[in-house]
Amino acid sequence: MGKIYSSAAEALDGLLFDGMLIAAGGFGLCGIPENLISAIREAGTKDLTVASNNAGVDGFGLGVLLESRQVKKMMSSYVGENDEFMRQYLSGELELEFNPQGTLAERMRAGGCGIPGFYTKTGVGTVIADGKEVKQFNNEDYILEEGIFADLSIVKAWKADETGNLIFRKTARNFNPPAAMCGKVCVVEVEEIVPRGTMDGDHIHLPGIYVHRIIQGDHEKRIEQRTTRKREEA
Amino acid sequence: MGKIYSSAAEALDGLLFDGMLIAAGGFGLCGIPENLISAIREAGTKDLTVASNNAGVDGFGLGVLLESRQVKKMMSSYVGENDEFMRQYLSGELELEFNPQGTLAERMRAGGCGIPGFYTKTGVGTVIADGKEVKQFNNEDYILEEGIFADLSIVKAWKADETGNLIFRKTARNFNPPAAMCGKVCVVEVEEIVPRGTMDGDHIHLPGIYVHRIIQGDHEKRIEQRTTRKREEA
Amino acid sequence: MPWDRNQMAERAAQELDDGMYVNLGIGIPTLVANYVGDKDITLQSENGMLGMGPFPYEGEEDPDLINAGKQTITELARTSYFDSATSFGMIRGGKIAAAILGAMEVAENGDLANWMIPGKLVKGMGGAMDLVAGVGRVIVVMDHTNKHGVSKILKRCTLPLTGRGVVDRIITNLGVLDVTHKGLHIQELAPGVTRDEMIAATEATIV
Amino acid sequence: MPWDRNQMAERAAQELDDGMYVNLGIGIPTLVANYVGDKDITLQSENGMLGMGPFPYEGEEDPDLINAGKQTITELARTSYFDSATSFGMIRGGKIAAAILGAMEVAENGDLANWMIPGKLVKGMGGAMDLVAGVGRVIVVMDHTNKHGVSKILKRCTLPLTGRGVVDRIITNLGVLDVTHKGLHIQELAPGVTRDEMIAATEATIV
Repeated sequence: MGKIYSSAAEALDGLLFDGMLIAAGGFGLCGIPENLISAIREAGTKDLTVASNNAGVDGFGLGVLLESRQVKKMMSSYVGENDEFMRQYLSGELELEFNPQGTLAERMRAGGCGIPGFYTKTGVGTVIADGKEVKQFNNEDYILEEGIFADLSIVKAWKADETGNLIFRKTARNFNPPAAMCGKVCVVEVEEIVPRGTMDGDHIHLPGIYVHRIIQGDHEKRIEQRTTRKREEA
Repeated sequence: MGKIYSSAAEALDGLLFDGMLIAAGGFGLCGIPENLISAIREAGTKDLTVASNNAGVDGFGLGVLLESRQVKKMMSSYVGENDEFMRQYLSGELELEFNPQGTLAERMRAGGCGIPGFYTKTGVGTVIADGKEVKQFNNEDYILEEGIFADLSIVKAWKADETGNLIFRKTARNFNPPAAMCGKVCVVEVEEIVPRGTMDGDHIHLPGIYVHRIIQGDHEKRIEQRTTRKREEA
Repeated sequence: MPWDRNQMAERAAQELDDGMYVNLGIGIPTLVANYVGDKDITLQSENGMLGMGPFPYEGEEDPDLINAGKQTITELARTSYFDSATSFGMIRGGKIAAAILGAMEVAENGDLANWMIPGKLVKGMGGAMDLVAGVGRVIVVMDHTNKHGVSKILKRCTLPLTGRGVVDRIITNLGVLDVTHKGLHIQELAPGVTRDEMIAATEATIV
Repeated sequence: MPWDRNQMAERAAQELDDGMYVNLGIGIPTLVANYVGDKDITLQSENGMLGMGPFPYEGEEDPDLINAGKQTITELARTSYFDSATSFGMIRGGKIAAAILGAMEVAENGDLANWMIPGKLVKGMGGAMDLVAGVGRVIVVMDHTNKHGVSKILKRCTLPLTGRGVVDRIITNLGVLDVTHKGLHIQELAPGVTRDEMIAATEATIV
């Protein structure tokens, strides 16, 4: 199929341009496309708009693209983990479009499914509704939210087969499938590439039709909030 | 959890009323809730509106509810396999609302996801657009389609665990997940009920939150178009 | 000599490139699968499957494994299954590179009619409206004229539409026509068919 | 004597019935899980999981298994995983029976403010707006007054809203209040708290 590339830089070759819109998978630091983010840093692409639930932390995840001032605008639901983000935002260097988390996920899925707009109750009567069309269904107010159509999706999965079929692992699935759906081109990094025919067709989370390029990467998989409980004495 | 019932009649007890809207899973005769359909026939509930991609065949699937004149209206994309359907439709006994197949599936998912309306290009400039709001996005026309909010979903899955987590098998998945999502109450029939903890959480197609009542049933699983190829001589 | 059904399917198969995800309609379009040769094509069945395989051997039919025509089929090493909302999400979202479909009528502006004849039994549009609205490229394969010899390629469709301005290319027994913003354009003629014969057999204006 | 944090959580746990699917916010709401006892409650983590288990034992943390607060957690026998669009689909679609959340302000009409203070660092609403708009029942658990002794239950919210008219019940250190169409109604008083004390501590009108 020719979907497998040998490095993140190679997989992104020809896809990056200044001012582009990138949809990124991940929640916090869980299931983020670490290698692809690093390669975008290396490529130096500028004025990026990034649709991603969070903005990474200082020095890791999308934080590295903020440090290098490659991001012009974030579309996110929560950015509290990142001091550099806050500094740039408060100084007016960075634009921020807050989206309720579910609205952001649905906007990505909608873009991927050819739906340019949908109505939701989320955010009605709040600042999120400012400037948005309101329509009543069944005597209740709903606001119009628009699909996100990204130039590029960057996604992290657990396993891919050679045809791009993807399997995610536990809560590392999160925004990755909707982010993958909404890009004109989707590049995926995985922990393991397996031969075609080794995945059960009923277990595939995202069919290869959504996946254009694949790399196998090393993943730090940093834990943001390590919380544990004590073992009871035996 | 108390989700497991001993018969289809018991599982539907208290849920049926004349004039109700039922969303049914299945495509053709594949993955249809055979036992629940029979139990609705037994119950004799009348003036049903049924949202289902197809209407079964004469004497099987939803066809049995047409024979017994329990259906007032169908919301479907294709009904060509059913002579009794055509007879009732042409004589004006049965209402029919045609929906493009993908619009029907998305309307069910939308209802289940709290989305009362979404815009689609499907059907623009056709009779399907008659009476529907048209809105432009990016200089192209889209029509507004509304979410389906059913009183009851009837669904067929392969396996359920005791908490209602469902796994479907191959193309028998089809409309079952969106149909399950859009009902106030969802009753599911399966081939096998397994103990909790025996399903991998990453393999579950529809989480138990969507499933209120479960029965294990016998399934004829009739094949509509048996097509085969010849074995090559060895 | 004009193309027969198999030759039309063979010509349509040339439209498909390596790596494409494709949806084939019922009739002649189904035959296209016989002519893709070594090309790595993945067939979608819109009831919820990518990677549709051939019909099963007798005795190996699986009632849980059918195509959009309700026929028993098989899976391949690449096959994935998904629900109908996801399936039509990928159709509507433009992820399917091409659909090859039959038609009753095509107009010079790309309008397509292939789902109902007023006064006759209406069976429904199934997934046809979704496909023509959503997929990357819509290729119609059909006889150039109906059984009465009347052109099926018209200035305007007379039947209720399946989609407005959706057809990209028409492959008939007489040749290949492209729908452009200026009108219909002859791309290729079947062996022995002249441009004049094509024009004479076509109600629509050929530019 | 007014309730402490744990007693408020214990009281909130009484809101949960067998078989419910529930989303718990950060802070006191998280403590509610300690008081559900034998009730069969399934906790949602809105990043894509139903059936959230306790924190892992040291050394068993899995970076692929976190909750919406980004904390490492574990799975249970009933656990299912799904993507964020599906997760918020079930929230928006009203499939989650109840959300128990903290708040900065609640108004007598059910308005809720819990995501931003103008002039302070704004971190974002995360999933809070989706939850309050979508789930079956929104239960706020919070101190009745702020650290300056000022009522957090107001005639009108002063902070930017998370949701309009969304709160069903408020559990504070002083007792339990219901938001009805006629106004706030005292449902229960913490031991030793009088109706007059509750009214005095509340800016909103209690009917």
